[in-house]
Amino acid sequence: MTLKTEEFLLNLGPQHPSTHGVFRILLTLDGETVVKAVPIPGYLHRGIEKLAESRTYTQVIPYTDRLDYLAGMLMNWGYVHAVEKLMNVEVPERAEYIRVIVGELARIASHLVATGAYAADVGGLTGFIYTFRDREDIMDLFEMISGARLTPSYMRVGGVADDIPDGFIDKCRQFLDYFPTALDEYNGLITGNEIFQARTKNVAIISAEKAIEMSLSGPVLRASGVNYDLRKARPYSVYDRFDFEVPVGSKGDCFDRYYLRLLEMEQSAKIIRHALDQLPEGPIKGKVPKVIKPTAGEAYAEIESSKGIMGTYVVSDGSTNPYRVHFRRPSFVNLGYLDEMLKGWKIADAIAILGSIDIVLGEVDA
Amino acid sequence: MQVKGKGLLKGLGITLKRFFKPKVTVQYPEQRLPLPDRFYGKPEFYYDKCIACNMCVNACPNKVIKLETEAVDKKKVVTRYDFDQQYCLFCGLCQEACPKDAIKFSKDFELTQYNRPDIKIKFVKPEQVEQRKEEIRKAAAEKAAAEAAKAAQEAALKPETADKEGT
Amino acid sequence: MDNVYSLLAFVLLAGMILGSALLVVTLRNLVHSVLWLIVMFIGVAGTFLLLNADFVAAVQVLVYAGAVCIMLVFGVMLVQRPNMEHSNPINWRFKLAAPLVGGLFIVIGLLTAKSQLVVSGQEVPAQTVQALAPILLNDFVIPFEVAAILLTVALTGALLLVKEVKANGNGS
Amino acid sequence: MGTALNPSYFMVLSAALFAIGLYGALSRKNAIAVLISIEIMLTAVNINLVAINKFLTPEAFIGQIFAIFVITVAAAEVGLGLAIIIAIYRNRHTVDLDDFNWMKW
Amino acid sequence: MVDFALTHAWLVPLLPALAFVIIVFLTRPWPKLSGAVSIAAMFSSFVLASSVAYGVFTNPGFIERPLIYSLRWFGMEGFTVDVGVMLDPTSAMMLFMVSMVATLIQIYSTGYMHGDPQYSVFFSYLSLFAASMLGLVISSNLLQMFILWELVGLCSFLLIGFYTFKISAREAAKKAFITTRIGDFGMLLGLLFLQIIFGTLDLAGLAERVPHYEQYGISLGLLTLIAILVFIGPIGKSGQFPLHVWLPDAMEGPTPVSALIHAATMVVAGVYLVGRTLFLFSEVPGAAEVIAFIGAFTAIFAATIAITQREIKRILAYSTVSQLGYMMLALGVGSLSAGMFHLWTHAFFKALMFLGAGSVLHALHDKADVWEMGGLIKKMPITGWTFVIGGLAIAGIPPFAGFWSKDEILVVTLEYARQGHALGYLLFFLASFTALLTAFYMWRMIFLTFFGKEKPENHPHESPLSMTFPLLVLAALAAVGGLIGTPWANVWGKWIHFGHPHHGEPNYGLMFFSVALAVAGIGLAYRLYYQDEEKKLAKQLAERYQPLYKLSYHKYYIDELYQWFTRQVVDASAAVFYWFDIHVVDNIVNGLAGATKLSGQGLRYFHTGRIQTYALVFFLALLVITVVLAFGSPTLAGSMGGVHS
Amino acid sequence: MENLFVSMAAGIRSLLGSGGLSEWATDFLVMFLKLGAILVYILVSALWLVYMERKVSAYMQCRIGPNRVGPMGLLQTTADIGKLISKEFIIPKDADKKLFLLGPILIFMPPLAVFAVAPFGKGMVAIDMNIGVYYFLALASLSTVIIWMAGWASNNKYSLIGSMRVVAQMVSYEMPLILSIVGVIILTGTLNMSDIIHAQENVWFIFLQPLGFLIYLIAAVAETNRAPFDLVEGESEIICGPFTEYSGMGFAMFFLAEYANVVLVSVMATTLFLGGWLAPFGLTFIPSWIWFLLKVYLMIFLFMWFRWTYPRVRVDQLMEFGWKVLVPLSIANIFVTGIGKYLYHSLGW
Amino acid sequence: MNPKPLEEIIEELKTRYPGIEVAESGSGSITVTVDQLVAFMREIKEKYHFNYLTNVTGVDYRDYFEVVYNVSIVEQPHMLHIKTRLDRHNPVVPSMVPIWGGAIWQEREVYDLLGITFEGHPDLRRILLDDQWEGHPLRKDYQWEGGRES
Repeated sequence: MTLKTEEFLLNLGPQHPSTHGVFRILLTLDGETVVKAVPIPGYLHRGIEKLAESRTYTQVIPYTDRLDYLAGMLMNWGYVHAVEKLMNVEVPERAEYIRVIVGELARIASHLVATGAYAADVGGLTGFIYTFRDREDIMDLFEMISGARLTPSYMRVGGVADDIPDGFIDKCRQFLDYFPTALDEYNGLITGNEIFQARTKNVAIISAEKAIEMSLSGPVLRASGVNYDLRKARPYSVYDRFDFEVPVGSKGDCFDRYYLRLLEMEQSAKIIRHALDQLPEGPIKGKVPKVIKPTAGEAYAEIESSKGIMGTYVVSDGSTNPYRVHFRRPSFVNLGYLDEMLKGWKIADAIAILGSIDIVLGEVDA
Repeated sequence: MQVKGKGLLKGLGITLKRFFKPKVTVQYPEQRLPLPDRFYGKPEFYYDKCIACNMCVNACPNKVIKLETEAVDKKKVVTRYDFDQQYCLFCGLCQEACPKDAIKFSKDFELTQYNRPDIKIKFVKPEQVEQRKEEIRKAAAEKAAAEAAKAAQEAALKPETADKEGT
Repeated sequence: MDNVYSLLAFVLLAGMILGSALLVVTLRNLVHSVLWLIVMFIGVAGTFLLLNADFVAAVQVLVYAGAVCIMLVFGVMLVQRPNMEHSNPINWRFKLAAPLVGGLFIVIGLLTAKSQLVVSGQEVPAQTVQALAPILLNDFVIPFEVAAILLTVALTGALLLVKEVKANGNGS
Repeated sequence: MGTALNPSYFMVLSAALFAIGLYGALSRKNAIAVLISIEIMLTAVNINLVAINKFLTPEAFIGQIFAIFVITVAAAEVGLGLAIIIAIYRNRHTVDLDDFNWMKW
Repeated sequence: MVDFALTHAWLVPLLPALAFVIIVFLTRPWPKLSGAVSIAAMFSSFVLASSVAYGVFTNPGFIERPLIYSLRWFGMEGFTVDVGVMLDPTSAMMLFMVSMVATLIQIYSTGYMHGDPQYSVFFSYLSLFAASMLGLVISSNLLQMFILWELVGLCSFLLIGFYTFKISAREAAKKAFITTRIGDFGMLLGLLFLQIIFGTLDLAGLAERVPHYEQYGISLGLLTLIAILVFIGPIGKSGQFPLHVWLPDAMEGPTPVSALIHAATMVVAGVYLVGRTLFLFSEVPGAAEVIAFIGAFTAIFAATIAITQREIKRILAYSTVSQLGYMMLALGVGSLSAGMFHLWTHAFFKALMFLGAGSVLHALHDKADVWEMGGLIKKMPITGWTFVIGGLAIAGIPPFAGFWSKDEILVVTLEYARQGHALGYLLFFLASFTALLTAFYMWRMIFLTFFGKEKPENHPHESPLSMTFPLLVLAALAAVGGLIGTPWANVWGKWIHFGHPHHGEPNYGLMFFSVALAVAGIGLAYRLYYQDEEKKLAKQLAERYQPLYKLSYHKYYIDELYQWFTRQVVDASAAVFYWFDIHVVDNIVNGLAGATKLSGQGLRYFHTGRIQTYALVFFLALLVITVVLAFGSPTLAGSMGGVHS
Repeated sequence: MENLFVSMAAGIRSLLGSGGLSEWATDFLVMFLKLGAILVYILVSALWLVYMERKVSAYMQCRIGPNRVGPMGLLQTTADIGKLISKEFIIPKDADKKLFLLGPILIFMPPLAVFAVAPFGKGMVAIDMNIGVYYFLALASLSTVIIWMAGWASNNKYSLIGSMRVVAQMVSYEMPLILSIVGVIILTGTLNMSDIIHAQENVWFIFLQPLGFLIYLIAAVAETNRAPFDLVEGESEIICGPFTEYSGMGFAMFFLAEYANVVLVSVMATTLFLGGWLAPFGLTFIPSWIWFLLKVYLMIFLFMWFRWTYPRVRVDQLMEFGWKVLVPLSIANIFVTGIGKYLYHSLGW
Repeated sequence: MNPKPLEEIIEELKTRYPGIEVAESGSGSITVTVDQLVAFMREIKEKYHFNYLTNVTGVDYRDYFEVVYNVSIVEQPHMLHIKTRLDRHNPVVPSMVPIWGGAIWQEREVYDLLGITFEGHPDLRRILLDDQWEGHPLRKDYQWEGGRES
């Protein structure tokens, strides 16, 4: 009786509590240690790029909501930004400010989910509940301004759908005033926890060179010490008018990636405060024809979404429908390095690493 | 070396403090949060306002709305306005596109149904159509009558008008 | 009265021990063997209780059922994860072994029957722990220490053995 | 003798258990199974020791002490034995005792 | 407390041992904590030891009947070894002294070793050393003592070679270890003889049996041999001529080590051992004379070397050797009290001076040459003045400690000579001349180091409190520590003595004589090295007596002699043995192996390698044998069947 | 009140005695009743603890938890159990069917058996065993095998990983658990639980053995597989560990057994460190068994508190913490306790 | 690191690679032929320090395929929009993975949805669609059945 060793294969997902959606990783394990990891996305592929080809320019907007459904505002923005670039539309100042406000709110909301889900990934469910509690406030704000909580479809080519409703600014300020205490709570419950630190510090360190080479973006890139935030590096919209800092990590481990998001939330709150203070009066929509019909051409535009660089590539053939729309989804590109990151870590670390990248499967699978 | 366990104790402190603080739970069916005005809930269709311009149908990204018209006496009568709610993205583009505010979203968000066919909302009821048709016909008839009357009047003033048309 | 019950208990326990022991050595599934082994150990612990050795019974459960068997289970899992169904085959020797052990049992049984043991008739003191401790830690302190060192050395050795070879295995 | 418990009973039980263990030790191919069988044999000895302790020298407790030592040594033995088996398995990918024959000649 | 201490005297060595274990296994990554653990253990040890000392000295019964309690370690037919604790005034004094000096030196070390990467390790060694030394001191048994003696040697080895990156340190460590091993070997032989002849190594037992050695069937000659053998151990450990060579080299270790081991504690272990076994030496006058002469010779020999050395610690080292010779001399002439008294005072002032030297080195960044120092007393007042106190003490200026003990030794030596021992006056002369030399070279060093002109290239600074505190304590003790043994009120002699408490009348003449010697020595040094700013006279003297100067400066070429001996004699004999081993021994062994191999080749095929087959065969055979035995032969069957209890 | 249960038992005994039963049979029956009462207590308290856990977690998370079924949601667990009973017990195709079925049945055995020796109040102990503490340790170690068995029999990879974790974790933490108790045993010189409680009349052992208590607490959390040591179930990593394939009542049994184990370790902690049923500050007018339960629930609250505050540790950190921190610490604790006791006796303080 | 303005860089590149087409409007859009692509990319990475590959995608222009690369510099706001045209019937392009590892999934995506083969890609498999999927949906001639809208 001669037995041969069989590789211990474990299908992490597609249905698994910690893959943040339907995502599958085929792990080859030695005991609990990951020897090889093959990420298999695509379970949520809806062909949004294909769908967009048969929609008008405006009709694509609701689909972009469904990319990163945790920060739908930013996805809207990325798309309309590209179309505006294609059409050379001037966006009124007030609209830009409103975009900044809702965009940064969306960033906070997205990071809150990332933070809480990360706490849940490493086993502390209470942190998750806390962040969701505070995210509700932002969702309420979104509901006020756009009528929807998760998928706002708020932005339009050339501006935004509606002006700021009454009471929004007060409520927003109220939230911003409350938010630091919430951050303190997260820091006390999650960040400062020794177990949490032991779980995340020095796990899956990404060097700055490697991060740039693998085109990582967003907090994942910045945690490795690369100061690359489009809001600063190539300021779009009105970001050059705000005084904020880009937090940068030092080590590039899971803890840095996690903690960076907390710091970014702080900065986002600062930006929102500035934007609310500076908010000008004026129209909310630029001069855009009712039927959008750009001349043939192409445009590629990038914004900094909560997960990283969200690029949109629009090709127009002169008709009312875009000829080709491509979304450069940050989570998707960030995931390209996952297999390398997982190697040599334990299953529990694999969860922590995946959580630290903060993916949204709607975005990965498009 | 920092003191181990400080963070652990702090965490315990936070949860214990929360233990005694007020809760955020909303007892949903009994208690409801106020909804903002812009909320996209159940779609509502105002039959009377609709001019069957097809703007909403064209605006809809997901082709949710089925609008059928019947030309009654050259006027379009909406015979069917089906809203296939299960595919609706609740983006509000139809509402935005509608020039007459005929389609609107209410604040009713409890949209679940027990049967799948029930999700599809058929806004236009046959009697409404009939009534409408009736109205149009009546109007047409009235109009025809009026026109006839007018024609009769005009006939009297014919030369002037003919002149105008001629110019 | 008491004797009858203890005899009954003995018969039951003996049946449990022997039955599960037989299952241990005959079952094809190694995991089942190990689990039956636990049953057997618990039976033996019961026997010890019957023999007024409650401390030894507890040690038996703690060490054998609680630790040794778990170690075995772990070993089983480490060496053969897939297909446990026929993990425990029998070799050609069983044909020879069966009559041998049968003979051995008969011989020992006969010898036992022939021997005349002098039963002291005294009872084992109830406070076993209090009685055991001084013996273990005074009269038998050297063997006690030796056993402790043996355990430490054995486990350290075991650890080293497993680790060392693993490193080699990776290297080759 | 009557219904009273007799040391012979336990000795016969012990002998039977020992025989079963020996059978297992001789007839199983799997090294771990052999290890298990050896444990059975050791337990058989323990029954004997404790029985003799109870019936012959109840005051001295030597039998129980010995049983405890046997258990200790058995635990060490299992640990080491398993480690050796695992080590061999990692190198040779087998736990069949008949394949462990490279210590011949 | 006192009762507790007396019954728990074994805790005194155990606590530092525990500290060693804790540091090694737990606190090594945290230097501060390690130091704290070590000092705490040492200090509690010291407190216990003080209690023990108090208990012993308040109970006169202990002088005659030491408090002994022991545990059977192992025993076999005719040979038992106990380990135990023996408390009498001598050991209590040593306990007190060792634990106190060790505590002070550990405190000192926190400052001296500050920032060393091996800080924790250093403290663990110190603890282990203290444990072994304290254990040695309270041993009731010569074997136990020997084991701890070796452990002390080991610690010494570790500590001398503590700076493993320094080749000289490693070499010195090896030298110390090997040299003392030579002595230990002789001592082990002596102990074996004692065990074989007297059947015990218990000090108490031996003390009873040795005087009646005739009953054990040995001659005086053999006993002398044994005594000499035993004495070889102390020769090695206490740096007596000719095995003194390791001690100066041992100064390569950190200064606290030098102070602790090579001044106050370990090196006096030999003296202590001789003191403990004085019942043996007093029985054999020959051996005692040998001790006395070796002691006296070592004293003068080392002193003559010391006058020319340049390195501060080396001067102190030779001074130590010299003082140890003094103690040996006292013991050799049969006075336990004088020897132990000098041991006691010497421990304080020598530790003080070593620590002071360490402080100086610390301030001057390990610049050791006394000629490059000068005027340090202004920059380092505490170090300097405590050092001066030490110098006064060692030179023998009353009322400092050294005076009383040295005086005591001179008294007993003179008495010894007066008793008509041949060459007794020679001993006295050597002792007095050594006293002169001691004062001279010590003050030479002090003048050169602390007085005179300041050297501009030095930037000394006073050491931290952790270093100066022990200096102050030790200075105080060096100043007053001898007052318990003044000739007028000799408390010391009443407590620590061998045989009858013996005390001569205060000999004012001798006292004056010794003071005069000391003052003369100091004066000479003053003339040569203080008054004469350019040191012209000193240089002239060195020029004029060039050969003598060189001889002294090169330590009489003893090291070179040893080296030559090793090269020539040992290597040659090794070559002979090598030839024998290769050609004779190996052939025999190989032949045997070949035969075994041949037979093995034939028999190996019975080995299938399958363990279960072996077991099967084994049990089959067992079955057959059992059946045959039990049922085959009736007689055996009968005996087998009847398992009677 | 104080003697409520004791006198109940006495009453039943006298009733049976007067009914003409032999003494032996009476003993047997009373013992049976006692064990039955304990069984009922365990089951009820497991149910109640599920409710308590949900409430505590909800309150710590700014929620209010179950509130629909029954007043304050008190019947929630009952409803859950009802639901689980009515659900299908799915047996995976490739599972080892016998062992798979046996798992949920056996899992309750070790805690139940141990409760027989737990002193619930003054005179309220079913079997006053001479080696009580040791018996607890011995039997507690058995549940490892049962959980492992269940996981292995499921033939699911997550279950298998969970099973391996069970074995590794529980064996590792049994060491510090046992060693932390040794300190108490040194102080009392007995393994009998009643004696241990009586030994705490002057001062509870939590004050004499703070380190021992801490180690016991941590090891107990690990032994019961609760956060932050809930690697066995680790739902964000391995779904539900060994119980992944269990559904319906099988799952419920494991779920409840976890709480039974929590009660068990809390009872032990109370007995060993918190003075058992002894009343603090001389508040003896409250019955001893109420004190006991109060302390037990305080301990349980502590466990829940930990669970809803801490993230989960990693498996290698778990092992490292167990072997490199807890075991040395507990050995040190034994050492210090021994020295302390020796000093105490020899100095006569 | 490289303070040259984008226009200058493009001018330089134009002289070195005569085959490239540059769009006029300062958008940094450059069209490179397939055979020059690797050399060109290497040069801009190594010489002009374009270290960050943002985006890789493809467009089906019915007659030909176009693969689009967006390359930028982390330290500076420069961005190049590099395009290359491929044969419609045999769309093969060298992989950029050896130059920018970040291309690995994006190229797989382009392969998956457009059917463009990347030569030298270490792991060219479908990524979003099922392995058994037939056709490449983002091609303009892709036909499908089912779905709500057909």
